[in-house]
Amino acid sequence: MEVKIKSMKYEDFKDNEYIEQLINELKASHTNVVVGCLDEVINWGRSNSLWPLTFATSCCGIEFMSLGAARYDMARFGFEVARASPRQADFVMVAGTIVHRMAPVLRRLYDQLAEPKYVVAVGGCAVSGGPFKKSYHVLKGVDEILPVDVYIPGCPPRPEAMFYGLMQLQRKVKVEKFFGGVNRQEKREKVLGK
Amino acid sequence: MANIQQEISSFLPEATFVEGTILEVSVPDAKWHDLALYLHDKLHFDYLVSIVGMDWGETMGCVYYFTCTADNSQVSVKVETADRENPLLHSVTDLWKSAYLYEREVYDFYGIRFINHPDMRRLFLRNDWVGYPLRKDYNADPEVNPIRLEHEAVDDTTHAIVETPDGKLEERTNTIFAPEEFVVNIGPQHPATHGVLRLRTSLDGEIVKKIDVYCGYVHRGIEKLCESLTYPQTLHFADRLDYMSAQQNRHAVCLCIEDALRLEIPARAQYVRTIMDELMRISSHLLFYATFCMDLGATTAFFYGFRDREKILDIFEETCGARMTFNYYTIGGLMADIHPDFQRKVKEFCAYLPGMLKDYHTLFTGNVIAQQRMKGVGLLSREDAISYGIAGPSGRASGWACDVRKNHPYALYDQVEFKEIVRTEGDVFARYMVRMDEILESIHIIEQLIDNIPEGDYALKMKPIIKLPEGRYFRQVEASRGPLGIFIESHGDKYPYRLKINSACLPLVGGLDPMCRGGKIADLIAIGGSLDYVIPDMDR
Amino acid sequence: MNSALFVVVLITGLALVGAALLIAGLISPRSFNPQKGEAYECGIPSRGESWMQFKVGYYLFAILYLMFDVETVFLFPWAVILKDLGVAGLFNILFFMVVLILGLVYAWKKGALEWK
Amino acid sequence: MLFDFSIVTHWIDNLLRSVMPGWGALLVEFVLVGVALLLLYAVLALFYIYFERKVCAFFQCRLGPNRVGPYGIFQSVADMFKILIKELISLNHIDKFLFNLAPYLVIVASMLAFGCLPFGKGLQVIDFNIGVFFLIAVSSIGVLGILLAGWSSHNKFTLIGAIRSGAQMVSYELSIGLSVLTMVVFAGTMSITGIVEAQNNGWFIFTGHIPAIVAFLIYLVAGTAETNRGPFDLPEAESELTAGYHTEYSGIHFGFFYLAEYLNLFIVSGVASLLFLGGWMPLHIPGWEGFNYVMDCIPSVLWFFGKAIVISFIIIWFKWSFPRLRIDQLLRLEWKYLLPLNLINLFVMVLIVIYGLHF
Repeated sequence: MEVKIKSMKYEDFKDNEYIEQLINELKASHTNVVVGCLDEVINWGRSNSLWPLTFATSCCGIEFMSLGAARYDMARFGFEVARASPRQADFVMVAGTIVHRMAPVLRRLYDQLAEPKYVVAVGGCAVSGGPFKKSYHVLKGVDEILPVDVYIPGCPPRPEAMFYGLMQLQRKVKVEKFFGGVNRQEKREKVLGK
Repeated sequence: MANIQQEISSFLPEATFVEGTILEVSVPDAKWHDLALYLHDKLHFDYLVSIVGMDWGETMGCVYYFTCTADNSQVSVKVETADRENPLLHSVTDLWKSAYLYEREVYDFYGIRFINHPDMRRLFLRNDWVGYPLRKDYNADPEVNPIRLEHEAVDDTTHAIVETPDGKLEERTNTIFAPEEFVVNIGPQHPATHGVLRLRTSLDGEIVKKIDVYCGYVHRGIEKLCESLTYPQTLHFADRLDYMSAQQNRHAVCLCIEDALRLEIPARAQYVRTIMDELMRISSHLLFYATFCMDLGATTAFFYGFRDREKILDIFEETCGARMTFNYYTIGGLMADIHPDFQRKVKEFCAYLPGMLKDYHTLFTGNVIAQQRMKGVGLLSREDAISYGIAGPSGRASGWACDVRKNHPYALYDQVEFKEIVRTEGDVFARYMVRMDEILESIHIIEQLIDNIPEGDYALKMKPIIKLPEGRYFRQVEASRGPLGIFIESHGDKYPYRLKINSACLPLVGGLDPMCRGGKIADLIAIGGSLDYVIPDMDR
Repeated sequence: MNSALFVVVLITGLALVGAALLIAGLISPRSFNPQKGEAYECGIPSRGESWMQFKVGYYLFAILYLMFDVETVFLFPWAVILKDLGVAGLFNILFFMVVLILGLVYAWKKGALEWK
Repeated sequence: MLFDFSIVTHWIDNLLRSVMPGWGALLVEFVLVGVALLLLYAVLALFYIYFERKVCAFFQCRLGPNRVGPYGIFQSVADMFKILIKELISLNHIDKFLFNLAPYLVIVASMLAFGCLPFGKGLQVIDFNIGVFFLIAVSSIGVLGILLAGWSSHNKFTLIGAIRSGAQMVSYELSIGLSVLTMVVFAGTMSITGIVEAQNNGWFIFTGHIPAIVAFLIYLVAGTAETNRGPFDLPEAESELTAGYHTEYSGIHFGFFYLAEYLNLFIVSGVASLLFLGGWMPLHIPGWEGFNYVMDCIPSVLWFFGKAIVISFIIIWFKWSFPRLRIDQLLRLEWKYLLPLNLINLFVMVLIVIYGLHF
């Protein structure tokens, strides 16, 4: 089974092993046909309509804006509707350095995102701390406080690189198991103990 | 300059002087406020450029840089205190309003508290941060300041040390927001704060009553990092400060180091640097146009600004290999020669852009709604602009001719002919128009230079290890958003003892509160957009 | 017949919302954490109550609106039969309108139309 | 000449009555009407989302969605799938009842208004004799939804958004009312069918002289404001109030607002085409029989949707070209310019009608 992304050959993606591993996990779970088809339809919708949270702290944010602007135009892929409210966004592009003061804010934004939610770490700073790794006030990668789905290295990454990263996110979404996977319904009492 | 020295020594005999490119006066703290008053009122040093906090080992203190806006003469004052446990200095917030943020910054980094400063809170770091990071004896152990995921406590009051008339010091608290006020956080994650600035805004209906600015949401500790890097290594941070004036920032650092080394850089490099600086300015102002229009709700204008900015990025990319962080200038010249297509592309662009600007004006500037949103909003008088240190295009919109390219020319700015755009209205519209006109002026500068780039070396041969002679150096360039100053104190090592970046954007937010008071929320957004601050530049 | 159809359309609207909410409630994921239920305010915890005494500048506008909306409601039946009433109809209603317009002029002069 | 859809409906009615008792037939018909309305509603909303994205991309030198299906036509379908399965966040400290009620109000209001529109000859669900009046009345329920949504969220941004929307909608309701009134004066009836039939000999915008044109322009401005679209999108001013009154709504809850926004755009354009451009009435020029005949060959449904989409295009054009107004400017525009202009316009129209000066 291949994960198809329009106009991109499967071989052109770098880390197919990871996706294949996900596919194998999916196959191993033995979903029945009906649920599997429903999964596919829903994942088709989800992967083609990933709305980013407008979140940017530094240089990468400008490249993120270029991504939305006329030359690169992320609207083509359905990433168009950048929402300012985390309630309506699907993923947060952590574009830029995250510092100690920002960490609780970002965590709160992440917590407030509606499920299913994804995190893309954009640029050296968000991936690992980048040139500011040794600083007293900078996080060594946003994965210290959030689970990250896709890393896009670069300082800042070119918009093409961001597209590549977002397509990887789409692929990841496409091979997810929605029923019984993504759509788990936690009980409020169990989590919050109220 | 000798004149200033005489006047100061006649006023304050105990002052000592160090001659340099900028005269440096040392005074004991007890006399400092008197001298400040004298400098401000009698010698008319009305523009406080920078306050550099310093830790000299035994003593701690500040170096102040002043400019007289009438004749652009400069002077610096060094004040120190030997008490490292509880360092106290006198505040000058009563004379220069820009000192309000600068002194808070010094307190944040060095723990020096200022007497009579109304608001001694931390500026960049969390209010529960332990230690003062720029002190030389700072404990950098991550255990001391771990990543905290709980939110910092809300502080509605400030601490202040007030000197009573009989000379005693008293701790006081000032209230920022009363409990019953309707306080909204605009930012850090907000589409219109251009990054992660947090404005705590007290509202009365739609009307802004007070704004309290919180910085530091992208404070990356660049100044501290620089202290452990060699001079060529410090350069790359400059690109990441105000990424919209990456070239100019790097120019400032290079200039400061080249000045200290007394280097004469090749003419070819000078030409290319000047052209690159101006291209960067155009790109920045185009981004300003894009984001400002977006803030006012004219979404399509955003795309036009970005479309044309891409053309400059193409030019940059061919020569520098990057779209944003260029790493192009280096000490003694440039990293690489220009691309063979550079001149042709730049000329094409210079011919292309003015036509597009006309489009911009028809789309946005001439629009009735846009005019109403901009005119008469966010007024800033010339005096206030100087006092708050709001220079750059925003200052020029208030009638203050503060262009460093004219006042203290560097590179080729004394050889090219260009107008300094100054408007007198001081409102959002003026700030917008100054930038739009500066684009044309930049094109004019580029057109004068592009055909005359001389052949020859593009860089001096430099030794791999650069050591700066001992001393304090301060250089400014006109970045896209105003004067960016680089202060270096060298103790003769290959590392700077202290490298301070005097941001062009930090003073801008200082003026937000008085400009926005009484306006609507929509005005706040328009004013913020027109000031065009870049947060990583002010947070550093 | 029309009233019945009105009810049908009403039910259709309610059904649309109800059905969509039902589907969403059944299949959409749920997760909880202490911060999720809090109000979103640019990523910072809200200070104090949001339901507090808050100056609403549009209060005057609401009153003015009430006045003019009632007028519009009165005018509709008149508008339908205007052709039959002829000039007399115009003069009958003119008095009514003049009073209202005077009201608007008064509010204007008093500065009630400025958002404060 | 034009195909009358009531023939079809009568045929279905007769067919049903022949196989089942009267009440059963009626019940089936009601279900059919509901399903048809629902489908049309959903399809139109999806179409409008796609339409707006493509149009704005065109203004902005972009391509717009083009990956999902040919030319990206399934983009909005994908969005709806996504929105449907998004989590519905349960919030603390909110007024739960009002919070959940708000989407119902918004959708029901737009659905009721939608039901009043004449999509074609004989193709109309609700046809009261006070049709236009009813239309205005139900569409103003939506305001209540927005107001409640903002207030019940217990969030400062939504509160400001709600208050803004209150001020804005209340004011512009007036302009809509008066400009519609102007046309009612001209038509002499409030029945929607009546108004459309009255335009058989030329659309009102042509026959009604200048007052009709003025009323049309005022209606366009006020209609844009009513639908919360730029340059009047203050209640959800992205750059000021993050997402405005629906900041706290997630998943399908937000989807309802999103859907209703686009549907309201269609309703406003539909009403404009009904009042000023003849609704489903083809372009007739008195005396040109041949021309009228050709025009009649185009189905009435196409006429109605064509006009509505053209007007929507203009409203979308507004949104993507103009900067946003400030709240005081917005109210000044309404109370100091549009309202007096509207009153004068009404007066002129009355004179025209009384003295029979129209075509």
